[in-house]
Amino acid sequence: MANPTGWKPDLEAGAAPVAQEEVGLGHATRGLSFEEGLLFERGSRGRIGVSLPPRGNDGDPASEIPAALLRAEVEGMPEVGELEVVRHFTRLSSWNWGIDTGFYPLGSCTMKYNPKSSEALARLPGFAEVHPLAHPSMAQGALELMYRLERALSEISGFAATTLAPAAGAQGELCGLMLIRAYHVARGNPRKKVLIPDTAHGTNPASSALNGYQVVPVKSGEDGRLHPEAVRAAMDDDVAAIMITNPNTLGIFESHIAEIAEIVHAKGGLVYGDGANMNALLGMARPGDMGFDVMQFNLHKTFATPHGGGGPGSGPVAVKEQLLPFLPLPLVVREGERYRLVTDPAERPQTVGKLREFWGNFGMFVRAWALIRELGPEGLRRTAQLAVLNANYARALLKDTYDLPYATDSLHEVVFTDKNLKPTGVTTMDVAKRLIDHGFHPPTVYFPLVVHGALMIEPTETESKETIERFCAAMRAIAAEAAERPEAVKAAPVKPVRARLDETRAARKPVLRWTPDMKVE
Amino acid sequence: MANPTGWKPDLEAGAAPVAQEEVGLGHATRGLSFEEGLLFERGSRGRIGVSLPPRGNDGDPASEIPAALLRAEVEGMPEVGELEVVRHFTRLSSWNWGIDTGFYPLGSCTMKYNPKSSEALARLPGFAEVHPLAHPSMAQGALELMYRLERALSEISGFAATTLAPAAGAQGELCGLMLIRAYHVARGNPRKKVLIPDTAHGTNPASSALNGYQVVPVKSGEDGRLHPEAVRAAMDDDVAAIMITNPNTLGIFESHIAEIAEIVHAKGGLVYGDGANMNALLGMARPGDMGFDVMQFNLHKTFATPHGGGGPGSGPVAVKEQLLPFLPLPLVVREGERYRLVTDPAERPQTVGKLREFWGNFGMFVRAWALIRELGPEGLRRTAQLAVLNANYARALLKDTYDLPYATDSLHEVVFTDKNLKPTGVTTMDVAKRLIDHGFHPPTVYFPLVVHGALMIEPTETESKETIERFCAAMRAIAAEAAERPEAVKAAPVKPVRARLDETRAARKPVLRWTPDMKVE
Amino acid sequence: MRYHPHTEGDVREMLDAAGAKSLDDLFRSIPAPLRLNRPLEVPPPADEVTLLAELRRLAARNDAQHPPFVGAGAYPHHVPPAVDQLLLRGEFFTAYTPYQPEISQGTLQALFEWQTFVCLLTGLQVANASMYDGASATAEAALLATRVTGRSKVVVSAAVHPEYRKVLATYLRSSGDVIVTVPFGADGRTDLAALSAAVDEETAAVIVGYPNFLGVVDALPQAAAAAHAKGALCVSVTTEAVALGLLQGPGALGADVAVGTFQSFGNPVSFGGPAPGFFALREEHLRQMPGRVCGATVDKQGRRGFVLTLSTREQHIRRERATSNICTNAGLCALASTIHLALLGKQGLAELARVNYARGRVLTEAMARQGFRRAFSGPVFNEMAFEVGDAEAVVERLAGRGLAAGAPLGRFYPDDPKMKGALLCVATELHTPELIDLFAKAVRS
Amino acid sequence: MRYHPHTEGDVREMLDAAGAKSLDDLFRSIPAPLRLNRPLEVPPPADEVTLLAELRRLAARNDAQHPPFVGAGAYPHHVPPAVDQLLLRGEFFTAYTPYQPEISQGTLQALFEWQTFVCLLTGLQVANASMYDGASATAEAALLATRVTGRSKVVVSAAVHPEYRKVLATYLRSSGDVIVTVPFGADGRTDLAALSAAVDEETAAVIVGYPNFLGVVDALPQAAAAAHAKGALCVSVTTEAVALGLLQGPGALGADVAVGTFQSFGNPVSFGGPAPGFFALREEHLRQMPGRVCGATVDKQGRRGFVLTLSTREQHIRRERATSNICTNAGLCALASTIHLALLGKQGLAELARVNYARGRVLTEAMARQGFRRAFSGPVFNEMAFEVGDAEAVVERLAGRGLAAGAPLGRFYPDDPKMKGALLCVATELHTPELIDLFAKAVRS
Ligand SMILES: Cc1ncc(COP(=O)(O)O)c(C=O)c1O
Ligand SMILES: Cc1ncc(COP(=O)(O)O)c(C=O)c1O
Repeated sequence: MANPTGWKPDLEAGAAPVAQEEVGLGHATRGLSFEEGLLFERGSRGRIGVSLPPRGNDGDPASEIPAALLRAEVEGMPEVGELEVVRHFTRLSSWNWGIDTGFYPLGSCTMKYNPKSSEALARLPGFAEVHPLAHPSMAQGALELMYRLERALSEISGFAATTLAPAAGAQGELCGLMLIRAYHVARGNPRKKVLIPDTAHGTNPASSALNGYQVVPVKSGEDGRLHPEAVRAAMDDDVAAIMITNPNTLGIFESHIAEIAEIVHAKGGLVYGDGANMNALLGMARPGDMGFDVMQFNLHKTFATPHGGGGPGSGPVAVKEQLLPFLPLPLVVREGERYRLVTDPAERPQTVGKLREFWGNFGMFVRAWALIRELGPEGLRRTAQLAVLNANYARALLKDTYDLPYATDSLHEVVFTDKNLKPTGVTTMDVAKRLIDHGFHPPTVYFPLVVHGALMIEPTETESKETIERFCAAMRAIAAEAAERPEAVKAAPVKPVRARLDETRAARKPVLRWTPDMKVE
Repeated sequence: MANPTGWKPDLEAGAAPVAQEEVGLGHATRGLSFEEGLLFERGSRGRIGVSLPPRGNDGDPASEIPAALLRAEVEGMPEVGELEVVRHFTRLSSWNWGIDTGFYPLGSCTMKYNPKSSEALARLPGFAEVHPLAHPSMAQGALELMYRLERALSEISGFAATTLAPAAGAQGELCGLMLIRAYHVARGNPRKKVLIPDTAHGTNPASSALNGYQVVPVKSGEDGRLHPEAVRAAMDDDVAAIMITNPNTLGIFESHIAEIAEIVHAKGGLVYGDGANMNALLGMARPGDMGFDVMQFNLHKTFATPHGGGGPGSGPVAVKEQLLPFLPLPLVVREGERYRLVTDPAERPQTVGKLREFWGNFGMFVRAWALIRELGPEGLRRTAQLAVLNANYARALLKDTYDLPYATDSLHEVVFTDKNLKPTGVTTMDVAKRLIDHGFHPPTVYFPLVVHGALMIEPTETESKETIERFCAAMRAIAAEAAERPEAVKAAPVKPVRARLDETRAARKPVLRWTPDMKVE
Repeated sequence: MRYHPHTEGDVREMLDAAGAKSLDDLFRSIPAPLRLNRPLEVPPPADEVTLLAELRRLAARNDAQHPPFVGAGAYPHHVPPAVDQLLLRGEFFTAYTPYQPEISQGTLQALFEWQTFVCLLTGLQVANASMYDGASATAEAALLATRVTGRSKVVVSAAVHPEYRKVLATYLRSSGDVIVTVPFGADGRTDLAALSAAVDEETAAVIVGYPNFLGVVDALPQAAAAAHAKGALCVSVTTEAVALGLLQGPGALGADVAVGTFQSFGNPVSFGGPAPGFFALREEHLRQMPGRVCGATVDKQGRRGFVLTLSTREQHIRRERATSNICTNAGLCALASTIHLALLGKQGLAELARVNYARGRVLTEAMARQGFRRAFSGPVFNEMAFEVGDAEAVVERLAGRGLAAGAPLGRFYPDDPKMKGALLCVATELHTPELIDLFAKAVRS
Repeated sequence: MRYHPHTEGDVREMLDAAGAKSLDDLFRSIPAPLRLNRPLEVPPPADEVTLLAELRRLAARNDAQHPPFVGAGAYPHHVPPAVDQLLLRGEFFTAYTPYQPEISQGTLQALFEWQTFVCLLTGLQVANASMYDGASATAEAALLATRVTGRSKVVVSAAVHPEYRKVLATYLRSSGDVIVTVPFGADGRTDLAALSAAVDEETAAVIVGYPNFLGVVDALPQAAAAAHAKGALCVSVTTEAVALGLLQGPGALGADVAVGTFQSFGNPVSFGGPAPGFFALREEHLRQMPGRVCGATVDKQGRRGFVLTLSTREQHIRRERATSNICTNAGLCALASTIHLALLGKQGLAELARVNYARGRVLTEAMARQGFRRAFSGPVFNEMAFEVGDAEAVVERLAGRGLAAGAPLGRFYPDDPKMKGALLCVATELHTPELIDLFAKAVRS
């Protein structure tokens, strides 16, 4: 398909000439930046970046604490003034890429815009400074917010109730599997195995193993879907559950889900839903209506809570009635006009217990609730529709250039491969790095594992038509460049402060912290 | 003098090799950046970046307001979503230079660190959301803060009282001259002239003219100081006042100030102090003790209130007893435990009136007070001492390389020239631009006007010894480079997103706003 | 001290290099008798924890629980959190006037966008990079008019913000220019007959509010006609810039200069300051414009970029012959307005203005239900005066309930007895119908 | 909708390109019966003004006027505003796991600095890029010990945070590993006799708090000795990391693994989450470490840079054979801690710890003046339990006065009657002596 915006990607280092014609388009170029050493390599004895209240003359620790347990200072700590610290992190940040920097189509991670109003709200003293052990009468607002969020998540997913406790998606998986185990144990047999499609995310098998289950991979079909036969073949009385991501990591809806659920249920197994891709279904369909017995949310993806640098996340788990008794603590309940947390196992004798300290990542609850509140029913539905529209638009703009391993309909993301580039020697990794020079964050690469050289593109609903067009134009330009000048693609990226980094070396001679004699070259 | 840090400035485009040896030193290099068009060149009909409350069906403006005065929409406005706006300004900011980016020795501007805690404080709803016309009982905290700040500024400068009203230094000058005029008028003759040394900042003569005074320049001496003879020669009964910046814009203390004040006072004139350089005197000396009758502060300089992009400022004016009756309104007064604003001229019949709407730049008062409160008496004194130490250290490190037009002692800033570079054809402007490639903001250039090719360096007290050393090493490296490769210096800067800009063109064919058919090339 | 990076060792080495014996020795150029030989009498240093606690206590003594019902030049509006989070980026926040364009393109392009916004909203061709505030911008407009026309009389409507008129008087006192104030009628609009009578061949400018201080949409076209009939410039003054999302740009109605404040866009009321004054005018008067201005140009490689330009008008070049003495302006405030306007966009601005108009109606009706009628019959935007009996007493009483009630017009027009009972109130998107109703009832009792 | 940039025209063109008739048509792969054909039952959309007002009301119903006197795993500390203003920079805040190192050097170097800080404070050689929280980090430490030793028994002190022990139990339930809990003595320290008795050749790990849940500086060296005597690993758990500015690093005292939370550095209590769990251990166990880890390397041009490394331990490569299932961690919280620790530096950390110790003394004395003695005789840092009679009643009563009083230990040790009267309280740099005195008096009556 043609190039709707007529945007010209920039193949030389200096984007300027092109940029001039296309000034509106956030073209990549190079600008002034800074080398910045480690904190531990700067500063000078005696500097300080804080201003602390006086100690007063109340007691010398040595009179109470055994000398052997005391230290005068922590060796190696930097000594830097506030201005130097501000400059240090300001400069480090300038080497980074965030959603606020540009397009971030990292498949499976749903990198959508993180609303600024949510940040203002999470910082209100009434939220940020309330202690988890404060008397409930001092935290009614926090408890009501948790209650409303729990109700909304249960409704959105179509389940009876939701625990907000899990700290991230993977812990949500672990939690869900614990509930499944508890359910089976209550029926006299924990069972041994968990069925996991080959398209599944790595956390699925890892969470299963961590929960003492043996993982049985199930191959998905030519169409990228899981097929009833495959499940039927693998299903037996030792299978505790099947873990299904729907839509799956290929962005494909598991349309046989209902039948598969029947097969599993018929043998007494349960169906776990990995809800990381829930963004595709908001208001359009509910896992609870498809035969799933339990699923986790990834609030930090679907509900746009910031997780810079890798976290924090939040992985609430929603369940059907039969799993209610086993939910971890706490639960938030409403009693008349009051809200309280159920934390005493005596109230919930069958609970699997606690998954983390206190009540969950409350700061994320505030943000997720704020987004749900602003979107409302129509907005949630529209979110899924536009997320899917964007992925399908990208698919349409790229399918003639890149190999599409599965012709099946895509929902919120689409997976391509580097197959067409084989003759040029250019790989998925090279394409990813060259995209950086064009001013785009690369898609997720080499995942899912079932796809060789996968390029997994998830635009999310917060990106505009033009952005997707420019990204696809860059993708096509790279394919063209691969044919003419493969070495240029392989040399990428050339614009950031660092070229490709030697990952093998990092793993062979690990240097994982600063030491005075540290040398890396 | 040698190179204390042994820091090697970077003469090539890519700082990397050098940076590697000197990783701690915030070396300049190039990194990924973005071209970004104007807001008006992007977006698409129907996009919106805000979320507004419903209008309700309360009345159609057309039924009340004449149709001729209404418009359906403002033509040409952009239509952009919130994410696009966030990216737009995030990218624009990355082309900028702030104190948080690096060293900013812009002479006469006192670019010191702007405390982050002051920002947290100025944003407290109790400060940011209180209305200037709210009943005093609803604003006691704001009034007390203004009162305390007024007292502190009067003590720091050695005057009887201070008006917080002026919006910036220049308006402070205007205010001070109005007080002087009112004082003379009250004595029957406004007088005609104001004496201004040739080293003065442009706002001094401009403010004088704006206040109806004729400007009489006074030459300063070989030593960069104003001499009694010169003043005596120019002083007569038509002179309303003399405006003196002390230390002056050469960073030199006007040591004859007392005698000069006597000369002026003897002829019935008053002495105005331009307090823009107050940072040099905090806790060390007070203009009020030197013969000044009135002076303005530049809170945004001396007291670190942020003024990104050119403002806002705040220019409180302190006066001696004899000028009290003329102070502009409002005045903040304490009555027992209550505070109130005097706004009614009936209470102050001789007031010069009002200089700006409401009570002054209150947001700046909060920040300035916070800094004074944190520094205390010792901290204020230390501020001046270290500011002067830094300037003298820079002077010591550069005096063998760059021409020092005045051997006289320096206080908070030092002025060099490009004289020594004459043979190479490299000018002050070239040096300034080349400094950018080394990762430093250039000093103030070509000011004061009495110095040909001036390079005016004001490090401020918040900069470290190493930073000054690295800056001076870069300055010396540029001098060396000028001798060997002058064209390289003249080609600078090469690292930012833009090379030198054509200022003549900008002035010849002014393009001062976006228009649909705008073309700039 | 966290802001002073100098260790004792640093100080010693630096003193040696500078050839000074001690820190005090560095000040030897200050004659001993002029030195301060005692500590300053200011409070002792406060650590950050104490500092924040102390100022939080001060802030807590300002009652901001409800949005104020008073505008009168400072308008309570919603500022999207995105504005402040972008504004706080150090590269913007800790920069200064963009003297070095190669490393100031962010500030410069934003200023260029600000100038464009000002032009679009005012309907004029050029604008500067901001002024201190609306009042001094108004005074500078009058001065510009005297320079352009070579005349010395300024005719100003009594319905222009009284504080702006006070500042105008202060600025003009020394110039010998005369200020003639013309009254407004029962509709709150400038008395056009009186205006025409006042304008003559000596008149440099006619200044009217749009909307004016009484919240009334004044007769700008007629005022402009009266000015132009005698060769004077028409200056329009806008304090509530949101109104320009609903009203025609003053330039389109004959104003030659438009000034005021954009505080309503992105800037909190902050007890009255800071806020960005704006200044727009017809291209022909460009060389007389005060303040900084940003212009587009190209760099050595032909790439578009921005610089401060036309500086030959300014104090740092022209000194006593400059068009103004302004140097530092209100850059950050202008940036906040620019970001807010970018978020609003065409639809958002139009809608925000209509929401504000609608809330004004809600307030009018709520007050009517309590038996308070408007003091002026002219058309209004979101602000209007009501007859409430003793306005000062109402303000005092409502303060006790945490409500900033309004501006008693008697305070601004002390010589006009009719004004004693008039209370100028505002309603914006921040005032819900419920709160407005609560307010109206509170005014009643 | 401000977050949805699609105009109707965009949607139509995109649908055409995608060969779909309507937005719903894009979901044709979802069998009709599985689709939702009604609107979700969640509240209607709220505009930003309404949203902020509504959530401000909710926040106002949480009483945070005074710093809480309770820590128990979440400590009220001053967070310098510089931390949050840097944290909010979009390049950090809206990034994710640094999968593309060339454009993630900011995150990566900050993580490398975090890992270094964790190592310096714990006295161990390696650390990972953060865990969910202290509790799951403790559980992962136990699992690591079982992998390293091939043993299946975990001995844990009853003085380790009860919530951490609950999570430990939850994590180990399916593995068949046994958990043996050993009591603490009247001094609040782990009962060493009982500990030695419990540790045997089957023991994989000995887990003790440092300081422990009772605020007491436990006998870590002896516990480590007991563990090592039987070839077990010693795991130290720290919830109040500020203590490590005063106490020896656990690694220096024999701990093989140190876990806990750095919430105290740069992270508000936020009703219990999020906060950065930390995980440090001896180099020899590196390959068994859970979670992400950042390492230094060079780029093609030989310039130093950072990458995520040793990923062969992780789920995305190893899947069911991974050392842990953790993927998303607590990156931003770790960054906040890193910035705060950078500001503190060597002196600041030492001083902050000593201020906290001193405030603990002030609290002890204030409580003593009111006749409340410490419940345990062991040495403490800034947290300690007092005998107050009915602890739950005190907490309820003080809530009425806006004071979060403390953690009633009876709630955490229901089976131990001695605990009923014990109230665990904390005092930090946020608690002024005046406030502490007010608190102690309030506890009295
Ligand atoms: C499909 C899928 N499942 C599970 C996860 C794990 O979620 P988290 O990273 O929040 O633990 C992710 C995200 O990484 C994912 O993409
Ligand atoms: C010496 C001097 N005087 C006066 C001023 C004017 O102050 P302001 O820019 O705040 O109007 C300045 C700053 O530009 C200055 O450096």
